[in-house]
Amino acid sequence: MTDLTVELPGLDLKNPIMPASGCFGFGKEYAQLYDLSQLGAIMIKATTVETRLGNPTPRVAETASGMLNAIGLQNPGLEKVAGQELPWLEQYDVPIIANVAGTTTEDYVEVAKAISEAPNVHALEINISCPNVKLGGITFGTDPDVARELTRAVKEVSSVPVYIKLSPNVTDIVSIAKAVEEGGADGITMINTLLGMRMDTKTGRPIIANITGGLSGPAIKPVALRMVYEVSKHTKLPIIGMGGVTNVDDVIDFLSAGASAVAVGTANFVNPFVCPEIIGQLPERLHELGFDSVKELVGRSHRL
Amino acid sequence: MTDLTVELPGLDLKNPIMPASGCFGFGKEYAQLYDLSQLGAIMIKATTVETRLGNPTPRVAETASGMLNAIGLQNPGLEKVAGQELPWLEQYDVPIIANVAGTTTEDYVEVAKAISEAPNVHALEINISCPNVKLGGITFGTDPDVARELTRAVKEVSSVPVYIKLSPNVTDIVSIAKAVEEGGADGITMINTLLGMRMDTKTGRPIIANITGGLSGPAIKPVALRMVYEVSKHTKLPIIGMGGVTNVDDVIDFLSAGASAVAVGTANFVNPFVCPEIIGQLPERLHELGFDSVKELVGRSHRL
Amino acid sequence: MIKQERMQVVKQQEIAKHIFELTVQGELANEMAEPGQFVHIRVADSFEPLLRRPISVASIDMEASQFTMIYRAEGRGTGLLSEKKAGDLLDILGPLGHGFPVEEAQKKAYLIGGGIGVPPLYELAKQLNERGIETVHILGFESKQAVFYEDKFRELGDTHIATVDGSHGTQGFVTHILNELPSDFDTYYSCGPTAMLEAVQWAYPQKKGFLSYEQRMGCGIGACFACVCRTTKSETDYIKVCSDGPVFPAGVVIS
Amino acid sequence: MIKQERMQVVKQQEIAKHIFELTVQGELANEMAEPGQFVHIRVADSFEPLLRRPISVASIDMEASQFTMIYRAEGRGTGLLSEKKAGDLLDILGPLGHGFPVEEAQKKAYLIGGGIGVPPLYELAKQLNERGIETVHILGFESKQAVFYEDKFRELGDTHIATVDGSHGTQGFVTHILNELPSDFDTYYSCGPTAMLEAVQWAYPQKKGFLSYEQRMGCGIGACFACVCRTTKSETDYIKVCSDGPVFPAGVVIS
Ligand SMILES: Cc1cc2nc3c(=O)[nH]c(=O)nc-3n(C[C@H](O)[C@H](O)[C@H](O)COP(=O)(O)OP(=O)(O)OC[C@H]3O[C@@H](n4cnc5c(N)ncnc54)[C@H](O)[C@@H]3O)c2cc1C
Ligand SMILES: Cc1cc2nc3c(=O)[nH]c(=O)nc-3n(C[C@H](O)[C@H](O)[C@H](O)COP(=O)(O)OP(=O)(O)OC[C@H]3O[C@@H](n4cnc5c(N)ncnc54)[C@H](O)[C@@H]3O)c2cc1C
Ligand SMILES: Cc1cc2nc3c(=O)[nH]c(=O)nc-3n(C[C@H](O)[C@H](O)[C@H](O)COP(=O)(O)O)c2cc1C
Ligand SMILES: Cc1cc2nc3c(=O)[nH]c(=O)nc-3n(C[C@H](O)[C@H](O)[C@H](O)COP(=O)(O)O)c2cc1C
Ligand code: FES
Ligand code: FES
Repeated sequence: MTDLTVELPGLDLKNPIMPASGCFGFGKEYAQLYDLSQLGAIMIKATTVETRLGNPTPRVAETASGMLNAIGLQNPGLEKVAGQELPWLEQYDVPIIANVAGTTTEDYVEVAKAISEAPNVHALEINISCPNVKLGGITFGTDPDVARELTRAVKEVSSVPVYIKLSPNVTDIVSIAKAVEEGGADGITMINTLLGMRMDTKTGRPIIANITGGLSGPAIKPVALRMVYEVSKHTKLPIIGMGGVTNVDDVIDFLSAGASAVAVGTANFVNPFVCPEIIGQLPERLHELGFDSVKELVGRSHRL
Repeated sequence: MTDLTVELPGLDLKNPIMPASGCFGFGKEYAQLYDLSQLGAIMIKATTVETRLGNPTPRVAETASGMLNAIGLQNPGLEKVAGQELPWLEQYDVPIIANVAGTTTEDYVEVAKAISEAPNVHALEINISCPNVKLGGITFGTDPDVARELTRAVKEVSSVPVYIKLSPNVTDIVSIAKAVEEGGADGITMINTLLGMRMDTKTGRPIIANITGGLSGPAIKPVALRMVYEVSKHTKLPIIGMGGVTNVDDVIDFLSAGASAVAVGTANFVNPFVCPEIIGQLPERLHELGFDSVKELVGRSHRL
Repeated sequence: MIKQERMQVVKQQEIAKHIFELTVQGELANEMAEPGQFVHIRVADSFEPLLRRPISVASIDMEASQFTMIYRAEGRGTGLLSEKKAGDLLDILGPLGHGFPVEEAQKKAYLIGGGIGVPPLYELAKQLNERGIETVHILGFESKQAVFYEDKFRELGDTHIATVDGSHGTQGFVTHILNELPSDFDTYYSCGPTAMLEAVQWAYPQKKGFLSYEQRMGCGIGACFACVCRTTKSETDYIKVCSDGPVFPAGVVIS
Repeated sequence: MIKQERMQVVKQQEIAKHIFELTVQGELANEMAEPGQFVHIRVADSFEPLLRRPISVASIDMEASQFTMIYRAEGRGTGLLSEKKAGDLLDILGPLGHGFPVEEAQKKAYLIGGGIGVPPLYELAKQLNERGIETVHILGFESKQAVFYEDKFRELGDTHIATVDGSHGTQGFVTHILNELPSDFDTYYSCGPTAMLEAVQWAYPQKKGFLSYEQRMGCGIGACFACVCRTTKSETDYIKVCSDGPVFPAGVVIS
C-alpha cells in the first residue's frame, strides 16, 4: 500500500494534491464534476475585506504553453465567503486553505482573523504576490522587511497555521522566504504568477485590459521548480509547490525539488478532472519509482 | 517600398533582425546555410579574457515551449575571437555586436577595450546577466549601483557604443535600466534568460549538470515583452528586444512594445533559417498592418 | 450534466470561406439541453495551444448522438481544429452554459445573427419551428464568400441576408434589414458581435429579447472569473458569460 | 550540403518493441555522404516539444531519394514521431556531422552496436561490404523483444547477438561476445551507450577504432556549444558531438 498522506502544519492531507487559489473558485463548479472529498485540500479564491469587482475584461490571454490572467482579486468579500462559501464547503471532507489578500496590513489582519475561525479553514495562505492589483498584493512580497512584518501581524491574529504565498518576480526569493520564516510563518506556498504581457499583433494593443497579467501554466514550471529547490535548500519551512503542474510526473518533480505538497492551477482549465486523475495515478507512479510514500520523495533532489 | 532600416547608436542596420548572442556562435555554422550579409547585425557569443571551457554536460534541457541552457560562457577567449573569429566575419557586410563577459570589472574593461577596436565591431553588448556562471555575470545585473559602475567603466574604454544586456531575474528591471542609463549606456538589450530547472523524473536529479539553467524560447516571450514595455516607458535608451521570438508577428510585438530592433535566439535551433525568413516576411507584414517603415512601429503600444 | 469526452469526428468540411462545419459523435451529445449552449474544445494534446476554445452548438442530432458546430478558422486554435478529419478524436467539455429559452416565444420570433454568431441560431430555429413558432432569420455576413446555411434557414422560415460589402443580399448590417421589416414578432433572439447585440437591443426596447455574448474564457465553467460582464442587476457583482450565460435576457448585460 | 526540407514519410512500422523504422523521401537524401551521419527532426509544428531530435541514418537509398531511420519511441518527441504516417510531411535538417570513415578499413571490420546505437551500423555494413570488406556484427539489446535487423545484418556477414536478459543469443553484453571472438580484424566501428564505447576501447587498445557518441543537443550544427565533450587533443578546448562528430577515432573523446 502506497502512503499518500502528508502532514503539514494545520493540515492532515489524504494526499498531496490540491487546486491552487483562483483556479477553482470556491469549489462549487468543480463539485458538479467530481466529489471534492477526494482532494488533499482546496485553496479557495483570494478573499478581501470588501467585495472586489476586479479588473475589466479581457482578463485572460493565451501564450505559448501558458496563459496570462489579470482577474484582479475579484471576490464576494469576507462576509459572503465566511457566511456562504465556506459553510457550503463543509459538506465535503476536505481541509480548506483560505487565500487572504488586501491593500493594507490592516486588511490582511482583518480577513485573517475572521476567516481563520471558520471550522473548515485549516490554514491560511497569505497572498503577498498578486501581480494584478495596483495596491498591496505583490508590493508586500518583494521586500523582505515588509514581508516579515506582515507575516508577524497575521500570525498574531490567526487561529490556524499561516502559509505565505511568494512571488517569483523577485531578484532573490530566498531572502523573502527567510524573512517570512523569521516573521513566524508556518509554511510557504510558491509560486504565484510571473508578470507578463501579450500584444494584439494587429493593433499593437495589450490584449489584457489591465495591460500586464500573471503568467501561469507549463511555461513557468522550470522557474517554479528552481525556486522551490532553492527555498527548500535554505529554509526549514514546508513548501506547497505550484507552477505549471499538469500531470503526475510534474508532481513527482516538485516533491523531489523539496515541496511537501503540490497545487494545480491553470491545468484545471485544460482538464477539469486533472486533480482526481493525478491522485489516482500517484500510487502506481510512486511504486514504479520505488517509493512507498509521498514523504520519502520530498526533497529527493537534494539528497542525490 | 517598405523601409526596414534602423539607426541605433553605432549601428546602421539594413533591417531590425539579428541573431542573439550564444545562439549563433561566431557565424560560421549558419554561413553554411545562408549569406550572413542579409542580417541586420550579428550578436556573437560572449567573449571573456581567457579561453573558457564552460560547464559540464548535459548543458541543455527541453521544457514546455522553451529550453534551459547552462553553457557557461564557453568561448575561445579574447585573443582568438579578435584574431580569428572577427576577421573571418569581415567577409560579410554585417555589423557585429560583440558580447562581453567577465568575472571582475577589470575583465569586462579589458575585453571591451580590445574587442571594440576590431573594425567590424560596431557596438558592444555587455552581458551582466548570464545566469550560468558562479562569479560575475548575473551578479553585475541585479544591483543597480554595481550595474551603473560597470557601465561607466566599460564606457570609458570602449571605442564603440555600449549596450547593456539586462537580466529578467530581478524585482525591478526599470531601476537597473535607469542605473545603466546614468552610467552612460548607449542602449539596452533585453532579456537574457530566466533562471530555471528541470528534473529527470525517474531519478529526481536535475537534468542540467550545472543544476540550474537559463530558460529561453517562446515560453518567456510574455515576460520579455512586459519588461521591454516597462523599460521603454521609463528610459530614453533604445532597446534591442529579445526573448521567444520565432516569427514575424513576434517581431511586430516587440517593436510595438518599444524595442527598436529584435534579436532571435533559441528559434535558430528550431529553424536555422528563421532570421532570413523573418526578414523576407517583414515588408509584407508591415504593409498589411499599414506601416511604411519599421521605425513607425516602434513603441506603438505606448501611443494607443 | 457536463461531460468531458474524447468525441469522434464524423465529418468536417469548409462550407464558406474559412468557415468550417464539424460534426462529432459521442455520449456528450445526449446531454444537450438548449440551443445556444456551447462546448469547450481542446484542439491539441500538446500544451501549445494550451487553453480550450469555446464553440457554440449549431445543431443537435440526439438520435445519432451527434452534434454539429460551425466556426471560422482564423487563429491558431481554430486553425488546428480545421485540420481534424473524420475518425480523429477530439477532447470536448460540455454542454456548457445556458442557452436560448425556446419556451419564451409565443408565435413569431426574430432570429438575428452576425457572422460566427449565426450558427447557434440554426438549432434554435429548428426547435422553435418544432414548437410551432414562426421564425424569421436576419443574418449578416462580411461578404458573399462568408455566407453559410442560407438554404437551411430558408427551409425553416423567412430568411434575409445582409453583407457588409453588398456582394450578397442587402448591403450593410442586419439593422438595415430590421429597419425595413415589420415589428410583428413577440420575441427576438440574437447572437453576434457585441456592437450588433447593442444595436438590436436599442432597436426593440419593448420586445422580449435574448442575446448571446462572447468573452475570452479560462475554465468555461464558472470558476476562474475570466469571462465576466458588468450587469444592470447589481453594482457589486458581475455575471459570468460561461456559466450564467452565454445567453442573457435583453437589458441585463452592460457591455 | 546541409538542407532543411519537409520530407515525405514513405513508410513507418514498429519492427521491435517500441522500435520504429521510418523511411522518408526528398532531396535531402541525395546529400548523404557517410554512414553514421544524423539528421535533426522537428516532430511537431507547435512549440511543444520545441527542440529538434537527433536521429541517425540507418540506411540510404540514393536511387529512390530515400533514407531510413530506426529509433526507440520513449519520450515525448520520439512518441510523436512514431505517430507519423505515410504521406505526412516531416521537417528534417541534415545530413549533419561526420560519420564512419569506410575507407579506413582494410580487410575485416568489427561493427559493435548496442540498442539504438545499432541502426547506423547497418548502412556502414552495407557500404563496407560494397568495398569488399568483411564485416562481423556484434549487437547488444535489452531482450529478445528489442532485437531488430538481425536477418539484415546476417545477410551482410557474421552476426552475433547478446541480450541483457539472455532471452535471445548470448546472455550479457557485447563484450561477452567480443571475449570469445578472435581479434583478427583491422578496424572496429562502434555505436551505443557510452559505457559500451568505453568497454570496447579498453578491449582493443591496439586496433584502429571509430566510435559514435551521443550528447543532448541544441542547434545540431555546431553553433550553441551544447553537445561538447572533453578531448585528449586539447586541454583548453572541447569537441562538439554534432559537428566534429558524432563519430570520433578511438582515444579522442574523454567521456
Ligand atoms: C460562448 C462562445 C461561443 C462561441 N461560438 C463560436 C462559434 O460557434 N463559432 C465560431 O467561429 N466562434 C465562436 N466563438 C468564438 C471562438 O471561441 C473564437 O473565435 C476562438 O476561441 C478563437 O480561437 P483561435 O485559436 O482561432 O484564436 P487565437 O487568437 O489564437 O486565440 C487566442 C485565445 O483568445 C481566445 N479568443 C480569441 N478570440 C476570441 C473570441 N472571439 N471569443 C472568445 N475567445 C476568443 C481564444 O479562445 C484563445 O484562448 C465563441 C465564443 C464564445 C465565448
Ligand atoms: C547523434 C545522435 C544520433 C542518434 N541516433 C539515434 C537513433 O538512430 N535512434 C534512436 O532511437 N535514438 C537516437 N539518438 C537518441 C535520440 O536523439 C533520443 O532518444 C531522442 O532525442 C529522445 O527524444 P524524446 O523526445 O523521445 O525524449 P525526451 O526525454 O522527451 O527528450 C527531451 C530532450 O532531451 C533530448 N534527449 C533525450 N535523450 C537523449 C539522448 N539519448 N541523446 C540526445 N538527446 C537526448 C531530446 O533530444 C530532447 O531535447 C541519437 C542521438 C544523437 C545525439
Ligand atoms: C485565473 C487565475 C486566477 C488566480 N487567482 C489567484 C488568487 O486569487 N490568489 C492567489 O494567490 N493566486 C492566484 N492565482 C495564481 C495561482 O494560484 C498559481 O499560483 C499560479 O497560477 C501558478 O500555478 P499554475 O501554473 O498551476 O497555474 C491565479 C491564477 C490564475 C491562472
Ligand atoms: C544556448 C544559449 C546560449 C546563450 N549564450 C549567451 C551568451 O553567451 N551571452 C548572452 O548574453 N546571452 C546568451 N544567451 C541568451 C540569448 O542571447 C537570449 O538573450 C535569450 O536566449 C532569450 O532569447 P530567445 O528566447 O530568443 O532565445 C544564450 C541563450 C542560449 C539559448
Ligand atoms: S471562463 Fe472561467 S469563469 Fe467563465
Ligand atoms: S548541438 Fe549546438 S553545438 Fe552541437
